[in-house]
Amino acid sequence: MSENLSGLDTFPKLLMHHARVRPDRPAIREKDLGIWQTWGWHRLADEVRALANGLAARGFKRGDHLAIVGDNRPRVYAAICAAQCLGGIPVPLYQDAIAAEMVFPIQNAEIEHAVAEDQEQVDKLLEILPQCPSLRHVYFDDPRGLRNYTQPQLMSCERLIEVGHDAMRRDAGFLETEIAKGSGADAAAMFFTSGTTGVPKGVVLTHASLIDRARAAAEMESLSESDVVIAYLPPAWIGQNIFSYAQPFVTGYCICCPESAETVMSDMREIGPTYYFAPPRVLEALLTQVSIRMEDASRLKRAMYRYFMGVARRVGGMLLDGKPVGIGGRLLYALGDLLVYGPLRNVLGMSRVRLAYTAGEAIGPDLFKFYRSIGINLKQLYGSTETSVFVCVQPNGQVKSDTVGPAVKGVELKFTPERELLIRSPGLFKEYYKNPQATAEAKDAQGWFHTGDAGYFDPEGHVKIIDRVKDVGSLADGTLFAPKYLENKLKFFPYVKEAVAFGDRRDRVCVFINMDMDAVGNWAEKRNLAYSGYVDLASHAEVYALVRECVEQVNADLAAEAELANSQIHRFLILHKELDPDDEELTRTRKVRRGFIGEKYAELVAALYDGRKSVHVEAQVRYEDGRTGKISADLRIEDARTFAPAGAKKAA
Amino acid sequence: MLYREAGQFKSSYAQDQQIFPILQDRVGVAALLAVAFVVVPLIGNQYWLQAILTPFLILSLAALGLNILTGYAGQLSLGTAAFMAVGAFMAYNAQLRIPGIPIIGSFVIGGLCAAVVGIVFGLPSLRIKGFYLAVATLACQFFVLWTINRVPWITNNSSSGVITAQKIVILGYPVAHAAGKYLLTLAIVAVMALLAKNLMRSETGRAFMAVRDMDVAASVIGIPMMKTKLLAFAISSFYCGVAGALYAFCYLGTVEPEAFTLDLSFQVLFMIIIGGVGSILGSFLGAAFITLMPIFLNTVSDWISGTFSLEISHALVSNTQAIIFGGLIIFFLIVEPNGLARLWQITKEKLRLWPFPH
Amino acid sequence: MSLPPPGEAQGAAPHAAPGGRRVGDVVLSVEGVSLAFGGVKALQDVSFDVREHEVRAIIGPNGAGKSSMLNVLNGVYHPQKGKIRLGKKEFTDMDPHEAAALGIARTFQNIALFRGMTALDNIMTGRNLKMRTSFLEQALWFGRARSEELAHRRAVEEVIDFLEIQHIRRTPVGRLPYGLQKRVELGRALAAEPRILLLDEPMAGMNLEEKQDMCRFILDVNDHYGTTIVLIEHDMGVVMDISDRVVVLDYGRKIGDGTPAEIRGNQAVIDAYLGVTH
Amino acid sequence: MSFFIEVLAGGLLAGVMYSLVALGFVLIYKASGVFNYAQGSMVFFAALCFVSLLEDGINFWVAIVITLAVMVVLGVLTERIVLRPLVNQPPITLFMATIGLSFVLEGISQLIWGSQPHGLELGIQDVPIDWLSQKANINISQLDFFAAFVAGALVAGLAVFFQKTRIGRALRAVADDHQAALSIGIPLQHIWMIVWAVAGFVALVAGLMWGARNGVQYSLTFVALKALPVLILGGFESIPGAIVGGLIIGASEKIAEVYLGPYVGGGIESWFPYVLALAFLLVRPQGLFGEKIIDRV
Repeated sequence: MSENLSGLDTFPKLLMHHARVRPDRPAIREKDLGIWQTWGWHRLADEVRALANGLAARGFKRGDHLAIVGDNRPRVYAAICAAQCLGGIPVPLYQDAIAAEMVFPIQNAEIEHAVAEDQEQVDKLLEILPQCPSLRHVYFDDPRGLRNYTQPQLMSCERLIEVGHDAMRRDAGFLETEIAKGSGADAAAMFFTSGTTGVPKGVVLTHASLIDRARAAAEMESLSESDVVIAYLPPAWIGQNIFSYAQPFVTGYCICCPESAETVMSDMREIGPTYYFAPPRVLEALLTQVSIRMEDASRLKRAMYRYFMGVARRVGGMLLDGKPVGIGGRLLYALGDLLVYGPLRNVLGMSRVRLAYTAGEAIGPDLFKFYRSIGINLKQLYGSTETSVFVCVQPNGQVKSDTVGPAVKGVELKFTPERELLIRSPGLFKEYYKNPQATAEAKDAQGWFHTGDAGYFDPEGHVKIIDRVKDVGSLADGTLFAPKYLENKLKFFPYVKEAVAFGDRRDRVCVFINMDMDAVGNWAEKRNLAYSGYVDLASHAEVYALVRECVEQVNADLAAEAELANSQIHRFLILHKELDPDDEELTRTRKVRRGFIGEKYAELVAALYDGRKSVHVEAQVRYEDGRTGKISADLRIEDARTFAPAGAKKAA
Repeated sequence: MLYREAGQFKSSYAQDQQIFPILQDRVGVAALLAVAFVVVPLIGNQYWLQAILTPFLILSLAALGLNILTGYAGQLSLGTAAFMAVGAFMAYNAQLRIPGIPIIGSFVIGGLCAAVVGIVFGLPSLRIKGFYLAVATLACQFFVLWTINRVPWITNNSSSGVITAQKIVILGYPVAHAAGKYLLTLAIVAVMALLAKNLMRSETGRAFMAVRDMDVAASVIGIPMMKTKLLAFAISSFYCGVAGALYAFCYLGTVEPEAFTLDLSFQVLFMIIIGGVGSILGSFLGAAFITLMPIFLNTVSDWISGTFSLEISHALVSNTQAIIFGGLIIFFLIVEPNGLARLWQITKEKLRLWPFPH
Repeated sequence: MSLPPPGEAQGAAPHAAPGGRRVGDVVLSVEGVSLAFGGVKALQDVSFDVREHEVRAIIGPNGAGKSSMLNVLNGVYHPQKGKIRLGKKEFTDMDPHEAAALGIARTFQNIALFRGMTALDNIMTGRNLKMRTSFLEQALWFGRARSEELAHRRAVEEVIDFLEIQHIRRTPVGRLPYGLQKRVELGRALAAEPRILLLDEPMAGMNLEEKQDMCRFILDVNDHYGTTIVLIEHDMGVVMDISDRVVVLDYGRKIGDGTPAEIRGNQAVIDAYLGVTH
Repeated sequence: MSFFIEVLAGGLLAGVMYSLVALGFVLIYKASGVFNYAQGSMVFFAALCFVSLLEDGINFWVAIVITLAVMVVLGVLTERIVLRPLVNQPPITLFMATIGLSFVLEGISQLIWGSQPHGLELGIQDVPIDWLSQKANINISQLDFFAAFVAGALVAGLAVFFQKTRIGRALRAVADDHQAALSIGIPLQHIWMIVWAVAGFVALVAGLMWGARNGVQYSLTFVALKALPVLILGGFESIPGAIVGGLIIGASEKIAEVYLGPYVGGGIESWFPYVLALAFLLVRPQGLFGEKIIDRV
């Protein structure tokens, strides 16, 4: 970013700046009525002005909160900025949330004004009116189906804009002064962290923090006004807000809103973004789609695909990292790029992607490497709502599948003895809204934010997140034990569906394994192994061998990591049943409840540690049809090869 | 495979409605035109330009005309050659009788006369459909040739009915060489193809197709049957007429009515069937196929006689050609009833989705 | 077809009693119409009227002459007796495209789309009556023809958006599933911005979900554009739900006419259906 | 007066010949909805085959039988190779296929038997019937008369075939609707083969008659063009239509040629039949014997 943005300490000021210096550069596009309707920065600024004046005329004051619920649409982002112009605080809510989930935020922030995308959202807000007496104005963007709604609270955005124009005619200077009043220290937005545990918390972020982080990352990746982003994740999620609001406002690039959730794929292909974010599950889904579609291809094509993907696995990543590659490899890759990678990037809509991020959960190495090998610069980052996202980012050329990279400029990191990651950064949140106690817990006197994530620095100083602190234990010898980390490593194998690792305060690590019925089933059919069901299949020696390979592969990796070399898996067994939320073995979000399982299957755990070769189980199982039955089986327990930390590389 | 469309998005209906929405296509077409206009005249020899490319272009234009009528408006016609004849002889008369008229002008007049004849013989289409109409258009075929033979004025009293097309002069420059005639034809064909494409992608074209696909529904949404059908005949005949004029002036030179027999009508009909009914591109592909195949067969037979040094009687050659020709047509109809244009379309789709099959 | 600004809300919320919408005076009336094919009497002395903005249903057992009635209304069939009054004009018979010019659009019982064309082009044809440029201008494309074409494209996109068929815009209708074809056909009719919309069994052969969608669309059309709707439908539930008044035909004769409630109580109708649930 | 009768009679007799060819078209169109443009070529093929056999000194009747066999085989092959793969294609496609077929047939026939014209002797002179010319001073060629007679016989035969025989009924059923035909229990393919065989037979007869009249040469293929106006007039699907249409066309054509031709410079028989048929259609679009179709919507 060549231009000087100093003094532009709020988003509205940035907007007006862009409206001046690049009035006709596209600011935001939306696929509507069959084409990409485009707003330049000037147009966007006008929209914002009108909305802001309208809101003010309708009684929206400095410090008020504006609830915004809807999918990615130009108006939604315009509304966010309009609120900020008036010194108000936009509160984006998840558009897929049920009405009840909206009650708390609205009550919590005593919200009077709300902008809703369409009938669906309006209905939700009207539904909770009784619980939210404060909510007095609801503005809707898409009038479809709302013509007969007579509630006094309702008003269309068109109308609001007219009101705004009238107001401007009366007092043209009003808004400029309002914008001028704003300062970086003001709250810029409030994001409610999804309340999986306890009540949601409203994370308050200031203009300064958001702008600082957005700019730091933008400079690091040298984003410019020529970049293009497709906005397809919920605007209420901090990440989407950073990528499609904060960063475009500091760099002046263009964001594109898809026509609908169903058309994201094709819309992305049309737009061809240069800057792309996707959580691992999305990347996973894309890859699966690719594999499935390739299945139907002619034999020749499949062979070609397989061959060149092999080439890509060998040299693709290295080329992307600028590592030396032999001329032969380069030529082959070039050919592959013409025949496979290029077309593939094209159909995925990633031809022009020069920077892609993934984050949120651990990503499987194969998945991660696939995208990099076909020439997409996919990188991991680490951050959270409280930190305005950018804490760690993998710099170009230093990309690894199992770290999140070093700290971004301006961020201080340290680990507590308990290995908890602490952060101090200009991007840190101001407070949890109306929750000083929680704020104090999260942010200590010296301004360190306690992430609750456990990890450590790897040799290159990259941060490696292994688990939540509360789950991290230590082995008898005091070395680190991170069950979730092991379990994830195992789950990255297609044959492993769930894994439960034990070892806290024990001398060594042992695991339960849930094999993936579909994957192993197919595998068995290919080798025409006959089996009657899960239990039977699980008991096959071949299956055990298959799983053992996975376990030993994990051990090999672990041996390479000084910190974790001791948590190599010594013994494992394949459970006689699939872990099931209905049996309270998993949470509804399919997280293993380690403690509960430990108690429920105490017998098996004991067997793992007392060296028995097999153990008899009798268990209640609930079948798909809801009937319950008893099964009794002898589960075999096997040892897995472990590796000496030194010799790890050779053995692996 | 070579299609890389990511990032080619449309932010206005103008972009979205253009003839070649995909960049790669635009580039390809531009290149093709460049070759046709510049490279070919430079490297093409007399024989190719005069005996192959020029007639190919002219017949493409005729096929295009027929395609407008049969492919788009769904009115089967066997009278193409007659419309071409009208164009040829009227253009001749225009040159002959209107002093100082530019050659293009007389081509247009030829086309317009053909259009009038087309409208007259299109009238039955208001009452009858399908093969009845097809046979009706045969009436046109025979009547027109008969008239040309019988009315001395048309052939300027030439006893044999043979006329000799005047020299082509454009802005004072005589166009005598094969290359010149080729370029003239190419220019006219290119422009008229563009006009046809525009027409077919606007209201008129949609009206034609509506009438073709379901005439009752068409009239229910307010499309006037009579106007639409007659317009289709008029436009189609105009194209055939101009093609006929070119046939006379740029290809044959001396023309007799028998140059425009039913066989020619069928030949053009073959072109659109092989090339693809209801496709501008198809008209060209079909014309290429039909004009090039006999040449190909000739070369093959020459090659055979040459290599095996055995005497092949002309009758033998021509008959074998007829058989192979007919056979190929049947073969084509069986393997791809929708014509070469469809084949191209399928290939293109595959290339766009590469490496995926669908 | 820009949507009138909301706020001045009028009409009824879906599936509520259609009281709110202001039903105007008679726009279309049929007087003593009789129609016969050879010996077959399709319609005998049928009379009824249609009021502005209302949803008017024509019901009756199979072969009651419902479709024939519709075909008379837009000039596909010419009745031997009787006349049709449309606004101030009066016809003994008119041609389909005259009817179209007078603002009558319709859909067909067995879909009558142009199978060779894409959904978009099909709907575009619905606007042919609004196109002014000559074919010569169209051939040249630039200037008026182009701007006209693009303007109409936009209008058609509104319809596509309204019917939620963006994803099939470029698909040849021949390849579309039945339900979507019905929608495209409705779109083609809507594109003409008709005053009166004739729907011939718009929900025939649809599954429940598709029916609900179609109901929603019909009501939205009636509500958004204030279009007067005359529909034939077999599904009694649907008819009673969405129509303001119902005409009942049986063997080409009118045997009932009134609000759904009245029709339910009408003995003649009950006899005609003999409790047969359609 | 007698001259007029002579013209009229001549026309009618010629008309019967037209009907003969038209019949071939109708048979196939009726049963398989194919407008078989190759009919003319089949006529040429049959005639050429037969005459060559004769010239090779083969007995007349043997030659007939052999040719008939050839024609049947030809018909069957056509159905199998050309039309079966094209089933369910639009009519125009089938039509085009038959045009292709005509190329093939003409090519083959000339390849085998050469393209030089042959005379064909059926033992009947092309001279006026004496007693007619003496009694009424009307000159009508024996040959024409004989041809007309044969044609008539053939038509009668076909009529019987269609009315009485099981296959004939099946054929009619097919014409009405294919399902019905299937229900009769005769596979469509068989029916179509039979039809093509029959068409081949008709072609043979037409070939003989026309060959005897104008000599066996390439121009024989053009008799198809003569039959087309008959078809639009009589309808593609109506056998009686073909007959009556043929008569009307034949007669009016001759009369027009004789009484109108001189004023416009003659040679009008190339187009007059078409214009006549057209004029007729404009008055009565459904043709002679077709009944009016109201398109239901």
